[in-house]
Amino acid sequence: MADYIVTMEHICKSFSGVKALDDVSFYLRSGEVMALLGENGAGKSTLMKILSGVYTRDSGEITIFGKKVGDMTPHKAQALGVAIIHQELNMCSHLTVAENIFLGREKCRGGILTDKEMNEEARRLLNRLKIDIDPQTVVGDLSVSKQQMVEIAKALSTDARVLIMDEPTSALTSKEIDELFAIIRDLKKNGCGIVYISHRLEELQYIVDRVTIMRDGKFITSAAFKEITMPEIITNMVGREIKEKFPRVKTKRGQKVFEVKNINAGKMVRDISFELYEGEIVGIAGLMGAGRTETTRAIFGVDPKDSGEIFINGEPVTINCPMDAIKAGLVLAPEDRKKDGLCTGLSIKENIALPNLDILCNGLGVVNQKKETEMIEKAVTSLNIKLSNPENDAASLSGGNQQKVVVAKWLARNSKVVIFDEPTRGIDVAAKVEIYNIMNELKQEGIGVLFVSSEMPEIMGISDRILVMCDGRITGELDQENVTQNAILEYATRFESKVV
Amino acid sequence: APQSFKIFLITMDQMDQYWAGIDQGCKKAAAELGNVDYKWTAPDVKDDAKQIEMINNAVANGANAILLAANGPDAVTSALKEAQAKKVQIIYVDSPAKFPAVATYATNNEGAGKTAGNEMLKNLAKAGIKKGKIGIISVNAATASTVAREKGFRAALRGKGYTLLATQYCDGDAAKAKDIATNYITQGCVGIFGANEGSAVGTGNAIKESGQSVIGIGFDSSDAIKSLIKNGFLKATMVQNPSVMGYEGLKTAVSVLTGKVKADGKVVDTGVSVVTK
Amino acid sequence: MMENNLLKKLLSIRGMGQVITVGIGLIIMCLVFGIINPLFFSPVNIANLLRQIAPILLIGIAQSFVLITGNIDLSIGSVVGMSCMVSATLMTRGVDPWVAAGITMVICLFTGVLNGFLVSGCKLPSFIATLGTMTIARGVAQIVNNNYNTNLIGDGPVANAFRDFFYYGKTFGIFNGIIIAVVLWFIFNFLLSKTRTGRHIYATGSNLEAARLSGVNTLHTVIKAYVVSAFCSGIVGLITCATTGMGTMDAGNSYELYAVAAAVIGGVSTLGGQGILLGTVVGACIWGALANGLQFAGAPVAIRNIVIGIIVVLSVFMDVIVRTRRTDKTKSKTTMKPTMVKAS
Amino acid sequence: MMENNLLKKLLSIRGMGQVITVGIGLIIMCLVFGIINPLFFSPVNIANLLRQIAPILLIGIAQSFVLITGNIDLSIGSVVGMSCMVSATLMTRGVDPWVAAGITMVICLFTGVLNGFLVSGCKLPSFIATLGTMTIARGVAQIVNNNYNTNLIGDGPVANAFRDFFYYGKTFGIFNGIIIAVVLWFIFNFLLSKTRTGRHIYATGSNLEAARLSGVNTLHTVIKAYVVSAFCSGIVGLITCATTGMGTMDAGNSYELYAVAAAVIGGVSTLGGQGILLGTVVGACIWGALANGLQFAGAPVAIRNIVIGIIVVLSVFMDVIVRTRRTDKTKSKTTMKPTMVKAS
Ligand SMILES: Nc1ncnc2c1ncn2[C@@H]1O[C@H](COP(=O)(O)OP(=O)(O)OP(=O)(O)O)[C@@H](O)[C@H]1O
Ligand SMILES: Nc1ncnc2c1ncn2[C@@H]1O[C@H](COP(=O)(O)OP(=O)(O)OP(=O)(O)O)[C@@H](O)[C@H]1O
Ligand SMILES: [Mg+2]
Ligand SMILES: [Mg+2]
Repeated sequence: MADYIVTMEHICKSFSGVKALDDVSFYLRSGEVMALLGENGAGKSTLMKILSGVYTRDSGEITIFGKKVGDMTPHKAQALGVAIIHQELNMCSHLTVAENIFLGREKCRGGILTDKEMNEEARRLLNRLKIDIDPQTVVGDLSVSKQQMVEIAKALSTDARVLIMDEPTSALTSKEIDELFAIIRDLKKNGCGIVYISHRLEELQYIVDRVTIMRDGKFITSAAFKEITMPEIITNMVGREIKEKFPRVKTKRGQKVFEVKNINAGKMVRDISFELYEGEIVGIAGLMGAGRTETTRAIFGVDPKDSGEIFINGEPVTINCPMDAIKAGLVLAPEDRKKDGLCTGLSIKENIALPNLDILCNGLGVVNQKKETEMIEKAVTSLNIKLSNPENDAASLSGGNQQKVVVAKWLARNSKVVIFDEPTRGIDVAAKVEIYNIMNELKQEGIGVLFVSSEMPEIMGISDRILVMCDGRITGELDQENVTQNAILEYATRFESKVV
Repeated sequence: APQSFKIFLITMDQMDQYWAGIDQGCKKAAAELGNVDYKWTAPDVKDDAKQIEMINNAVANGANAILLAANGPDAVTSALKEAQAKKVQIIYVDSPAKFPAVATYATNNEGAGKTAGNEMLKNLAKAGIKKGKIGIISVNAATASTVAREKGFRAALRGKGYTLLATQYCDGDAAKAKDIATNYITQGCVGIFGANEGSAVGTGNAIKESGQSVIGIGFDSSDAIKSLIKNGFLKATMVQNPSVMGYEGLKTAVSVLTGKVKADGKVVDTGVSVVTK
Repeated sequence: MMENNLLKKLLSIRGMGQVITVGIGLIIMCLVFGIINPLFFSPVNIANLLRQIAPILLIGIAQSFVLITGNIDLSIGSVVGMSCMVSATLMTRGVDPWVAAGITMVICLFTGVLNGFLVSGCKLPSFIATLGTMTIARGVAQIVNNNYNTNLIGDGPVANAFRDFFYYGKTFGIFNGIIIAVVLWFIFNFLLSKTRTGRHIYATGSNLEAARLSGVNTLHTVIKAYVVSAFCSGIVGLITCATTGMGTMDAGNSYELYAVAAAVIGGVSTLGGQGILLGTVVGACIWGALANGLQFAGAPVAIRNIVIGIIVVLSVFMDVIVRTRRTDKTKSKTTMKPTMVKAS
Repeated sequence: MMENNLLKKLLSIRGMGQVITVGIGLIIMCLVFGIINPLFFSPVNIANLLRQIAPILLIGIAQSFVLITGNIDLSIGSVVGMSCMVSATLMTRGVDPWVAAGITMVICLFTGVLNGFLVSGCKLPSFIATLGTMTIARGVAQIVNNNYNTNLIGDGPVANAFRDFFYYGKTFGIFNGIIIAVVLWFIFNFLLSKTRTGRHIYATGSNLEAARLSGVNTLHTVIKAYVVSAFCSGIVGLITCATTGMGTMDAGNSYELYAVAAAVIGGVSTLGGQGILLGTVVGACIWGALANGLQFAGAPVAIRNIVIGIIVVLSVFMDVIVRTRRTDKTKSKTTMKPTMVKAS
C-alpha cells in the first residue's frame, strides 16, 4: 500500500447529467507501467484528465505521493510531477518545437526568455530520445507522427514522476514505437510511474506490469499482467459476448457499376485503378497514412485530381466537386464525422436532408416539408437511430447515433455506389454490427459498396474483396477466400523504395 | 390662462459649444416668456437622414414649433413639408433649408467666408506677403455651412495673386486638423483658413508650434480659439451670434403661434463679428 | 387546443427562445417609454417609429445572412453610402430615377459578389476582406460626385414618384418604407427558412467542410449571402436618397455595426449557423425604439450610447450562457483537434 | 561575413518575409511621393510625418497584441476618445495634469481588464464584447463633460509641460510624440518577443486549448493583451489631448479600424498566433505616409480611401497565398510513415 504514488478513490464525474465516471478507483506504484484498458467511452481519458487537472472531479479523493490534493489544475499537476500526453494532438502550430516543449514553464533569466538555452536543452532531449527534429522548426510544418513525438518529448522534459500516455502510439511508425518503448523502460528503471492507455493489446506484452480495466465508467478489475490472459482482458473490457461480430450475407455479383482508372492526386494518390460490381463490398486496407482517405476524397471530388477517369455503369463521368459525384450516383460517408460529417448546431432532420435537397425541393428551390418528414422518418426507422425529436441538434446524439446520421444522409437517395471511410471508428461493438448490417443491406439491393477500414478483423470479416494500399498506390488485391492477415500486411508494406 | 407651447431646437449634433450658445439663447427666451415647454435634441452624429428622423420624432412628440439648424439645405425639405402639414411652425437658426419657413436667424455663411477672406488679405498685406500658397481646412464636403464659408473665402481671394490649395477635410477632429495644417506649413503655405471650430484650433496649434509667421484665420469661438487669438497664433476668427439666433428664433416662434405676428419668411443675418487680439 | 399546438410549434423552432426573451425585453422597454411620455404610443409616433426601424431591419437582414454563413460584412454602411451617392448623382445628371436606381443596384450587387468571392473564393478572413471593400465603397461614394454631396435630385413628378415610392408615400395608409422592409423581410425569411439556398447558408456556417462534402457549393452559397446583404444595403441607400432627396457622402456611416447589433441582439450567432430573421426584427425594433424613445424621454445622446452598449453586451452574454449550457449537454462544437487516428 | 550572418538571422525570424515585402512597398511608395513633390523628403516633413505616424503605431501595437491572441479590440478608438475627454475634463476642473493623466490611465486600464474578462472569462465573441465596450466608452467620453468638448486645458506652465511632454516638446531634437511611441514600441516588442507573457500570448492565439493544457493561464494572458491595448489607446488619447489642448468627444473615431489595417498590412494575422511588431511599424508607416503623401501630392481624400482599401485587401491576399503555399508544402511533407495495423 505504502508505495502507491497515485491513488484515486471513488472518483465520479458527470457531463451534464451523463455519468462518465462512476465511483472509479485507480492505483499506481512507482516504477511500474499500468495499462488502463477499456472500450471507447469507458472513461479512460476522462479519468486521466482528472488526474492531470484538465477536468475537475465531482467527488472522490486523489492522493499523489502521499499528499491529498484538492482540485487539480494543469499547472498544479505539472508542479506535482504529473505529465500527460493527450489522446488528441495538442500543439501550438505557430510555435517552434522548443517553444512548444517549454510552453507553460519557459526558462527565464531576469524576466528574459533564454531561447538559446531552451533550444539547446530541447536539442539534447530530442537527441536522447533519438528523435531527429530540429528544435527550431515550426510545429505546424511537421508530420503528424513527428508532432506526436514532440508531444512525448514535451511530457518527458518535465522530469515527471507520473507520466500518463493516452494512446501515444496511434500515430507513430513502428520504428518510433520501438524507440518509445525503450524510453519507457528507461523511465521505469528511474522509478517513474507510467499510465499507458492503448487499444493495441499486442503492445502490452513488451512493457506492461499491471492492467486496470474499465467499462461504462466503472472500475472492473485490476491485476498483474502476468496473471491475466488476453481473452480474460477482452471479456472484462467488452462485458458481453457478441455472437456474430461480422455478419456476412451472400449475394450474386452483378454488373460492373463503378470503375476508376489511373487516378492521380497529389503525393498520396498515385495511379489508382480498380472496379466495383453490383452487390459487392470491396474493402480497402492499408497502414495508417497509406492514402486511402485521400483516394476516396479525390474520387468524390473533394480534393482536385491531377489525372484519371471515372466510370459509372460504364459511362464516363466528370467529378470536380462533391455535387458532381452525388449527381452521378456516388456518395461518400467521410472518415471524420466531427470535421467532415455533421453540421452540429443544425437539427438531425436538416443534416439528413442536406445532401438530398435536390430531391426534396421543387423547381423553385422550395423545400417540400412533407416529403422531407417522410424521408427522415424512413431513415430513422431503417437505421434504428435513437432520438427524441428529429428537430433536435444533431450534436445531442451519442457518438454511435451521430455516425448513423452521417450514414443515413446518404442512404435516402438512390445511389449506385457508396463509399464508407472508417464508418465504425469510435463507436461501440453493437453499433458496429448495425453499420455492417446496413452495408449488407446495400449490397443486397445491388449497390456497390467501398469500405475503407484500418481494422483488420472487420475488413476481413465483411468485404468480398480487399484492395490493399501502400504509399498512395494499390499494391495488391485479395479475395475473401484466400485473405489472411499476413497477406494483407505483406502488401501493405510493399514500399517502392525504403522510406527512412 | 395663456396657452403653453411645445418648442424643439434641433441642431446638427450636440458636440460643439456653438450649439450650446443657441440653446442658451432659447432658454433665456423661454424663461422670459414662461409658457414654453422647450427641449433641445440632436442626432448623435451629423447625418441628414438622422436629422430627418429627429424632425419626425419632434412632430410626433407634439411640437408646435421647431427651431432647426439644417444639416443640409435640401435634405430636410420633405420632412419639413410633412411637419408643416401638421401645423408645426418652422424657424431656421444657424443654417436654413430650402423650404419656406416663418423666419431665419442665421449667419450668412458665404458672406462670413468672404469676411474671413478679407481678414486674410488684410493680414497678409500687413505682413507684406504678396504671393504664396494658402490652405483651407474644413469639416467635410457634406456640410453646407462650411462649404459656403469656403466658397466665400475663395471668392475673396480670387485674383489676388495667391495660390489656393485643395481643401483638406478633418471631420471636425482638431488633432487631424493639426496634422493637416502642419503639412500645409511644410508645403510653404503663407496662410491657412480653418472653417470651423476644430479646424481653427488645429490651425492655430500648428502655427503656434511651427514658430513661423503663417497667417491663421479661424471660424467660431471657443476657449481654445480665444487663447490662440490672444497669443497671436490666429490673427482673427469669425464669431457668430448663436445666442441671438436662439433668443430671437424662439421669441418669433411664440409670436407666430399666438398670432401676434404673421409669418413672413424674413431672413435675419445675425452677422459675424471679427474677433482679433 | 389549436392555439396550444401552434404555440408549441412556434416554441419548437430553434432560436425562438432568445427571440421571445428579447421580445419581452422590447415590450417592457416600450412600456417604460410610454409611461415617461405617453406621446410615445401616439399613432403618429408609431407610424414614425416603424418607418425609422425599416432601414435598420433591412441592414439587420443583410448582416444576418452573412453572419449565419459564419462571416461578417463590414461594407454594409459604405454600400448604403455608395448606393445613396451613385443613384443621386445619376439623377442629378438627368438619368431617370428608376434607371438610376437600377444601375445603382447592379453596382451594389457587384460589390456583394466581390465580397463573397474574396471571402469564399480567395479565402480572405471576412473581417479584413470587407474592411477593404468598406473603405473602397466609401471612396466610391465620395468620388462619384467629385467629393461633394449632390444637389437635390429634382422636384419633378418622376423624382417625387421615386421619393414617394421609397419613403414619403403611403399604401393602404402605411408608409412605403415600412412596406418595402416588410415585403423584403418576408421574401428573405422565406428564402432562408424554406428553400435550399437557405439550408445551404445554415449548413455552410455550421460546418463548411461538412457542407462541402454534402454537395453544397459553399462558394456560391457565401456569394449569395453577400449578394443578399449588398441588395438590402443598396435598397437602404435608395431609401436614404429618397428620404433626403439628395446624395450625402457619409450616409450609412457605422450602419454595419448597428446591423451586427440588431442581428446579435435578436439571437443571430457571430459564429455562424445560428439565428432566425424573426430575431433580427426584434433586434431592429429594440435599436429603433431605443433611439426614438430616448429622444421622447429627453435623454442626451451620450446616455443613449451607454445604454445601447450595455444592451448589446448583455444580450450576447445571455446567448452565450444559453449556448454554453446546451453545448455542455451535447458536447458540440468542442475544439477537438482533428483526426488523430484511433484504433479501436 | 558578419553582416551576412545578421541578415540570415533576421530572415529566419518568423513573419519577417511579409515585413520585408511590405517594407519594399513602403519604400517605393515614398519614392513616388518624393518624385511628385520633393518637399515630401524635406527634413521638416520627415519629422512631421514621423510624429503623425506615432499614434497610428501605438494603436497598431494595441491591436496587434489583441489580434495575436486570436481576438479583436473594437474599443480602441473609443478608449482614445475617452482618454482625451476624461483627462481634459479633469484638467479644466483644476486637477493637476499629471494626476489627471494618471487617473485617466487607470480608467483606460480598467476598460482593458473588462474587455479581457468579457472575452476570456465570459467567453463572449471578442467582436461583440468590444463592440459593446466601444459604444460605452464613447458614451463616457461624451457624458464626462456633459456632452461638450472641453475648454482649453490651461495655459499655465504645468499644462504646457504636459502638452510638451506628449506632443510639442523635443528631446535630442526629436519630437516627444515620436520618442514615446518608439520607447513604448521597444518595451512592448520586448514583452512580446522576449518574455514569458509574450510567449503565452502567441500560444493562446495559436491554440487556446493546447496553451491551457500546458499550464498557461489563458484568461490572464488575454486580459494582459487587452490591457496593453487599452494602455496604448489611453496614451494616444493623452497625446491627442496634448495636441489640441482640449478634450474633443469624437477623438479617435474609427481608430480601431486603422489599427486593424496597420497590424494586418504588417503581417499580423487576424486568426491569431502570428505576427511581429516590426510588421506593425511598417503597416503604420504605410498608413501615415499615404495620408501625408497624398496631401502633398494634392490628391482628393476620396482617392485615399480607395487606395487604402485596395492595399489592405492586397496585403492580406498576399499573406493568405503565402500561408496556403506553406500549408501545401506541409501537407506533402507529412507523408506519414507506416504503422502496424492493429490486428486484435
Ligand atoms: N467534454 C466532454 N463533454 C461531455 N461528455 C464527455 C466529455 N468528455 C468525455 N465525455 C463522455 O465521457 C465518456 C468517457 O469518455 P472518455 O473520453 O473518457 O472515453 P475513453 O475511454 O477515453 O474512450 P476512447 O477509447 O475512445 O478514447 C464518454 O461517454 C464521452 O462521451
Ligand atoms: N490527425 C491528422 N492531422 C492532420 N493530417 C493527418 C492526420 N491524420 C492523417 N493525416 C494526413 O493524412 C495523410 C494520409 O492519411 P490518410 O488518412 O489518407 O491515410 P489512410 O490510409 O486513410 O489512413 P487512416 O485513414 O488510417 O489515417 C497523411 O499524409 C497526413 O498528412
Ligand atoms: Mg480516450
Ligand atoms: Mg483514412
